[in-house]
Amino acid sequence: MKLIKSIIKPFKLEDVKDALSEIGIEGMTVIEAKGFGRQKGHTEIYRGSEYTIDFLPKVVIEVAVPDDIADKVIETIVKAAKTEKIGDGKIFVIPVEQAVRIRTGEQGEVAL
Amino acid sequence: MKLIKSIIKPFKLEDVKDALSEIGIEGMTVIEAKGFGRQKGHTEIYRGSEYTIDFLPKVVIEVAVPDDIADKVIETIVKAAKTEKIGDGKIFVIPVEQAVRIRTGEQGEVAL
Amino acid sequence: MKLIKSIIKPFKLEDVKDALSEIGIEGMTVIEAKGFGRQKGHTEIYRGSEYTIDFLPKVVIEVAVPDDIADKVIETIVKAAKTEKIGDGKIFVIPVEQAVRIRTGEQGEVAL
Amino acid sequence: MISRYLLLLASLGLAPFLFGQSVDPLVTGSADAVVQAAAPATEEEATLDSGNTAWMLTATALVLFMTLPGLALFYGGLVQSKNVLSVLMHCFAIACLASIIWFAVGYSLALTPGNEDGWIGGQTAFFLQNLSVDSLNGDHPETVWIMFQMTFAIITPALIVGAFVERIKFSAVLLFSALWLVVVYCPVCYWVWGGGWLAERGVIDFAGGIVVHATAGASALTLAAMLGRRHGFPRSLKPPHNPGMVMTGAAMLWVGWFGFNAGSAAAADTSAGMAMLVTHLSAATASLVWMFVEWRKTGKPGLVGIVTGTIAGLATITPASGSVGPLGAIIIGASAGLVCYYACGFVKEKLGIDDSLDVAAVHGVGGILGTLLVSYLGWKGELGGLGINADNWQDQLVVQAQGCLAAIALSVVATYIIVKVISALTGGIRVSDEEETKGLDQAAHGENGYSLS
Amino acid sequence: MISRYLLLLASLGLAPFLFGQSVDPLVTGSADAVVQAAAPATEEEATLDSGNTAWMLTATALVLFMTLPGLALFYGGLVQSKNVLSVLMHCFAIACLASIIWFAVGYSLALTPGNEDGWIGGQTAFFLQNLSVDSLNGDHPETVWIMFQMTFAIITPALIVGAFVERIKFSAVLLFSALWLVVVYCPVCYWVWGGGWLAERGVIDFAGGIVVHATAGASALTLAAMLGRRHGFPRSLKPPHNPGMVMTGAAMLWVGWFGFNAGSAAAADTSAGMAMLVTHLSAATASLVWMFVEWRKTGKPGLVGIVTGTIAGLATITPASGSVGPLGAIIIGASAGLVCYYACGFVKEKLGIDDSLDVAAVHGVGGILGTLLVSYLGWKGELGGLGINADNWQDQLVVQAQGCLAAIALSVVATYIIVKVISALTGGIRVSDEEETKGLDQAAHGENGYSLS
Amino acid sequence: MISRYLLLLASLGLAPFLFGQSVDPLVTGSADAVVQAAAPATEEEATLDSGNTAWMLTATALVLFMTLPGLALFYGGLVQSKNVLSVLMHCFAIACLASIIWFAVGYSLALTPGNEDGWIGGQTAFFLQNLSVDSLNGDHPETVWIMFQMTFAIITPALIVGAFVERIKFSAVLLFSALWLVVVYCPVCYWVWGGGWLAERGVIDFAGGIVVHATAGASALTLAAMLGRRHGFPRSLKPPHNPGMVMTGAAMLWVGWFGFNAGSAAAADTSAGMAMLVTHLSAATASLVWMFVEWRKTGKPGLVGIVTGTIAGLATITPASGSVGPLGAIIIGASAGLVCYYACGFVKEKLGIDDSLDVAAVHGVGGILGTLLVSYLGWKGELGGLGINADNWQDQLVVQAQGCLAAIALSVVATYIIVKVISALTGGIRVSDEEETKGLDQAAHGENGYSLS
Ligand SMILES: Nc1ncnc2c1ncn2[C@@H]1O[C@H](COP(=O)(O)OP(=O)(O)O)[C@@H](O)[C@H]1O
Ligand SMILES: Nc1ncnc2c1ncn2[C@@H]1O[C@H](COP(=O)(O)OP(=O)(O)O)[C@@H](O)[C@H]1O
Ligand SMILES: Nc1ncnc2c1ncn2[C@@H]1O[C@H](COP(=O)(O)OP(=O)(O)O)[C@@H](O)[C@H]1O
Repeated sequence: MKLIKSIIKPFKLEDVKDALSEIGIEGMTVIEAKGFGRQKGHTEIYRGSEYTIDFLPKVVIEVAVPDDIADKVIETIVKAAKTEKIGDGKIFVIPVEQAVRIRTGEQGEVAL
Repeated sequence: MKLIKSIIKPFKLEDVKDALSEIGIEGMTVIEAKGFGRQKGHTEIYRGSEYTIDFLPKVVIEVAVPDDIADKVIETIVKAAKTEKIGDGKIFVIPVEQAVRIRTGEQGEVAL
Repeated sequence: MKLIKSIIKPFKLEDVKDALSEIGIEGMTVIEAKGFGRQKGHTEIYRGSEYTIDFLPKVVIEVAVPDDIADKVIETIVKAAKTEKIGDGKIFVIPVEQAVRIRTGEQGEVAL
Repeated sequence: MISRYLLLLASLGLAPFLFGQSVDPLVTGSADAVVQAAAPATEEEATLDSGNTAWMLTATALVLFMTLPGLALFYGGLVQSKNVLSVLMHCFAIACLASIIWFAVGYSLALTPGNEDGWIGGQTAFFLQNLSVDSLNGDHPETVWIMFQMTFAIITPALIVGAFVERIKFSAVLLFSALWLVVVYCPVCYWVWGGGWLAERGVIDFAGGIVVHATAGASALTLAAMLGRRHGFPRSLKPPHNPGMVMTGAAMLWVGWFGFNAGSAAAADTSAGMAMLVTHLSAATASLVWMFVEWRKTGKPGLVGIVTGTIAGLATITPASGSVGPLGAIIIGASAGLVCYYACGFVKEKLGIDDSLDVAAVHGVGGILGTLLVSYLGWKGELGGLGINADNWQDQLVVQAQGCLAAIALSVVATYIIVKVISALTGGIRVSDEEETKGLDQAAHGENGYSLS
Repeated sequence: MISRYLLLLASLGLAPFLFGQSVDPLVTGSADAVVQAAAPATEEEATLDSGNTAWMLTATALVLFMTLPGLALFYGGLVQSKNVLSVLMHCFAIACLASIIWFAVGYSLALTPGNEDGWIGGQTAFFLQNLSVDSLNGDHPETVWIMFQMTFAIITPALIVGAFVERIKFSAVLLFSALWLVVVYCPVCYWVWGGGWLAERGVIDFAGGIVVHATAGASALTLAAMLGRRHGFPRSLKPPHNPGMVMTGAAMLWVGWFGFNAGSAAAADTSAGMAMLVTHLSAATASLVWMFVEWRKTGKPGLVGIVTGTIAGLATITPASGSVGPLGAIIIGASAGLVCYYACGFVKEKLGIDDSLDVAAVHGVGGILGTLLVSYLGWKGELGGLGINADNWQDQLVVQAQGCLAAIALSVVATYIIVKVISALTGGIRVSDEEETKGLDQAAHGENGYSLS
Repeated sequence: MISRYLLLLASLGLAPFLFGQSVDPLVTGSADAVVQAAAPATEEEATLDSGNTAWMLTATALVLFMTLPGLALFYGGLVQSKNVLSVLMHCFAIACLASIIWFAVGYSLALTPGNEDGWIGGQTAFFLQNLSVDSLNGDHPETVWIMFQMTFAIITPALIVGAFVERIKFSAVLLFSALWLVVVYCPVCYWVWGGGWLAERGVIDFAGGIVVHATAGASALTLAAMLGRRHGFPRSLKPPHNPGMVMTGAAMLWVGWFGFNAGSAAAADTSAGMAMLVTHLSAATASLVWMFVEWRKTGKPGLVGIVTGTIAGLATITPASGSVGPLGAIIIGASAGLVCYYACGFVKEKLGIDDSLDVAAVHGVGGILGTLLVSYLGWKGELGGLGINADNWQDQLVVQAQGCLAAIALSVVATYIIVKVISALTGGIRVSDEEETKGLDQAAHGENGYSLS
């Protein structure tokens, strides 16, 4: 199993969620984050003074999936999250050795 | 070493923390998250209009542990977090190649 | 590739970010968290009653890097985040099997 | 959807035949005071009453408080967190702009003697040029009267903010509010309170059911229809980001409304006392009715619901607060809670118009409802009614309906034209999709609502 | 724990022997005004004073502001974020409900002439049926007097909210508040301000130490004991979720309290002026004393602490604000800060009762303390005292103690019975464990306090 | 940077030659009332006016509302979330402390007849010892006058909070504010409003351009320079954590300022009416000017910007609000918006002083600007000016400049000395680096601003 961790722009969350639902992904976990990257921050000006905002709001989506559909999931996320502007984010694929559904205690891919 | 990442219902946090403390786990990191899963969201109604809340509040607990106690930890979490109602959450086990304690620079299992 | 996940004290974030920038790391993702560890919480007193705060504010920094510079990155973080007081936090190194840049679809180390 | 809306408006317009009738002139509350203002020269003997002046100074502060921060918070809490500052900014900037316009032309056009037809006030008080520190309006200083009425001119365009939140250009907000104040508010104010044609027919609008709420509501609906819906309307909107802020604002509106309605007596007298009492009773009743209706329909009584009921109750009693007694107030409050509750659903679900914060359903419908109900409930002797002198309440009802229709007609037509003009000037009054998605706080104002860490 | 509590109550009840004595009747402040209200027919010559009316209108707005949003925010910030809306909702709904009850029966029972024994007011003003727009209460409109007193009837049950937050059913809140208002508040109000038996004995309670704070405090303690503790009490509760909200509410309470106390003079006169001054001085002193005590005991002066001191100082001066001078106010404030601080610990740690937001310790203890202290500090010539005419302060103290005890006794007994009755009606007044854990905002109202992203 | 600052001060000090001149004495607004207060014995015939008393009671509540919670929220929203409670705490504790000091010595020193030189008031009213409930100040109770003026003594030191947020020890805040009130505020208040030497020269300061804003601004700058900059100043500070809170506070300040300025008429009369009108117009104008300047310079009109403009407009009209007409108010407002906007940049960028919330640039510069502008704009007949009787405006300008310079000189010197003394007492008035990093909420008060989950 893989944990597919995607860092995306917050306003793309709905699109990605919908796209994943469409290909049958039924669960995911979303975490708010702040990103630092090539897309530089911005400045806000209050009373004539500049304040630099380094970190931009991002959203991290974590989906655990069976190995065989990992590529399809990645593709789907890329398609849904892309704006082609800098700062679109990254996807990292991390190995998952075990998965457990707390409610039932089921283990392995059935738990996803 | 393993990183045991559990997604649980927020109000179970105290119970899980206490259960882990009891079996000697001294450290963990907790992150607020929003979950999407079989447990569907709910609607809130304001002034007669429905608003759909897709994402439900969840909490992610990350605990890094030596390989040998991973199973016990998982078991403990399952037991403490279970309500047997849908949405109880998942546990994912992820390999950790190295751990460092920042304060001392210690590495490996002693750093946990 | 490795995902270097560091749990640090919030006020050290700027220092760590600057130190990483200096060694050429151009991207990272930051998540707010609450930590539980040897550094015990504290009590707050309101109207004469004690309230125990178990969880302390922490920040999680996730940086994905090519294998060869992982050690250097760890070293840099340790140096920048250290206060030598209890609660400085941990670094966990997790394997990353694939990385994708959403904007371009690039894969592998170039995507970082 | 648009066609449905036009139908609705047309049907409202179908009653022009009403416009030929009249009832015995009667002068109540505000109108009374205005007439005095309009003719200070004739009352050489007028002297200042410190008690009435004290109350009018206080009432002015209370009504400003309704908008800043009351209404701003009420509206700000209802939107998404990425747009909260933009809403506060709209209310604040409109308050400032309306003040200057009132100073420059508004007061003169709305409340000083004008042309014979009774359509618009005079121009002699432009820039308050002839104002002396000692001029009186009745037994309080004219300066106070100008200020008190200014706070009405502030809140009325600010009410319309609820129609266009989360998607309008800030420049369009400024332009619209400025033009609207001059083209809609000032004339209607003159008609009703400045001694204009509706005043002459004896219309009753103690504190602004027609002047404030009907105009704002009708204009809001028109503007919302022209501006289009927010992304995600109606199925995937996010809920109010801060109901506690909504309640705080509503509570301030309630308190401030004492100044609005009881201040419209223009004196600290028995009329003010009764206005305060009926205002409060209507608000309390409407809140509870709304709460119970919601409880029944959705299974849960909500905070946003109960306070929306409050505002409905307040808007509805406004025109009637000089003419009804406690029992009448309870009836008005109950009607307000019921009717406005269903009106919210009607506008959003049936008409499909994204009048986002329900300006038309709460203020518009409430204001009109109260304006009509007062004809019967204010009837002397009926249910504690105090104020109506017309021969029968049916005659009064006709006049009241005329007043509403005239105000609605002007509001709709003028709003339509103003929006067209502004659209041309600003290249469309709506922000880009990207800006809407980003949120107006960042996109339009470069600020962040909450940086809690 | 319960037994300890019963002991406490019993010991309070041990003083019935006091109930036979009396001092020279004296009429101050509110009582005065009420007596006039009670007998308007006898004062044919009464005319309206616009200045006094202006102040009473203003004071009414200020006291409503104390509850909405003042008290709501004060309480709302003290609970966990998952219950914030429920607290706001409690305060808001109680305000609406109390208004209607006041209109229907409350005013009549509390403030119009009643039976000979002096136990309860009359029924002739039910639904304000005979109210005319021109009725005066002294030199201001009766409508204003009804409204002013209504705001007291609003805040008193709302104070009790602090006892049952985070675990009570919403339906129980409504039922309890409604019954309590009629069964506890109205009689005590009649006894003290309506010309009842305590008024005849010459009890001094300028603005509500007995009527408002003692009743609310004693009822809160009783209710909290019956309802049981919140999960986690006392060791693992979460701290106040928003101290800034607490402070905002406290500041509004402070400002509004000027209307509460100075408004109780029922005129814009020297008595009102002195009431405002002593109210302010007591609040400031109590705040600082609380802050320094806390600083000393815990090492850190906290915001929640200092503003709790403020409220203690305000509650304590309330009964005395018509009778003491500045020096007396400082003494009252200092006592309030000290005594209420330790009372908080006493109730929660020693009695083990989860009177969650310290209603009994702050309002109850404060109100009683002030009611007792006024006998000496209000003594003419002593420390600037202004008001007491009784032969000696000891006699007055006895009457004051009688007043407190009678109010406490009724509060405790009636609360006990009401809770029993409601429990039967609602199947237990406490929410399920699951709902308590989930938070009342979602569980009872279906809303979310903060959706900041 | 320090040297630059000293240069600035020196150049201000270069005008001592001004100190020899005088214009015809003239007595306006507050001064008038104070003179009456100072000599109640001579007006045996004075009777209480209930209307004026009603307004002064109300105005007092409004001005307290400015600080609590107005200013507290305004400042609290501008800092980082980890320091929000500390700012609220500063404002709250100062309010309490200043009240007690005003009671103990302040009122006596500032507003009762003093020595012949006109430098400081008398000591006979220490602890308000001779205050009787019936003493009048003009036609309202002296108690009310003491309270009204107390609210000014509360807000003035609270304004200075903006200079030292996020890095000062709480004990230093208390000590500084207490000493500053006695050493700076009381004398200057006596000079201008207590019948002191500036009053005798005919200085015009209706509601506190000199007494409140110039003293606070100059002291803030001095203190900020001595305290040093916050970590990260000026390049890597975090933006205001809650602009909505800032706006809420600003709106409350606006509403409260009606009490501040119109209350300074000491009566509900035409002077109060005009004061309210010009206050409002200046605020509205300054807000819009600031907004448009910012829009032009940064591309985006911000909420923090527009409300800062409001405060600038309010501070600037304050001294002039008894003497100018509407047109003058617009000019004052426009000047305020422009000048204060650039002053913010000047202090922070050019002087490099971390006067964190721009007390000097907004209040100091605004107050001085208004104090100077009134000489021309208040000139009878010029632009609707009402108040100046001196032979020519140039003479008046000289007096006004004298007033400003004297107040600035005392403020700078006294602040310098007080800070030195306190530093010695507290081992440095600044918190440790670690505490600054942690945030004062936790470090100094042991509390958390927001626990939203
Ligand atoms: N090496 C990295 N490790 C972890 N997160 C990263 C890394 N690089 C970028 N990110 C995340 O991805 C976001 C987008 O990256 P950025 O470089 O701005 O643009 P792009 O994805 O278009 O190359 C960043 O804001 C950050 O959250
Ligand atoms: N495949 C997944 N990857 C990541 N998180 C998941 C996945 N499936 C479920 N979750 C998380 O677990 C939570 C509970 O899952 P859900 O399907 O609702 O119920 P259950 O755990 O009882 O099967 C979700 O809200 C989500 O946060
Ligand atoms: N085993 C663990 N797994 C995950 N996070 C941990 C673990 N141990 C500690 N942490 C995180 O590191 C933080 C610091 O740990 P702590 O034991 O307090 O001090 P130190 O890092 O100095 O040993 C904790 O607050 C927690 O967030």
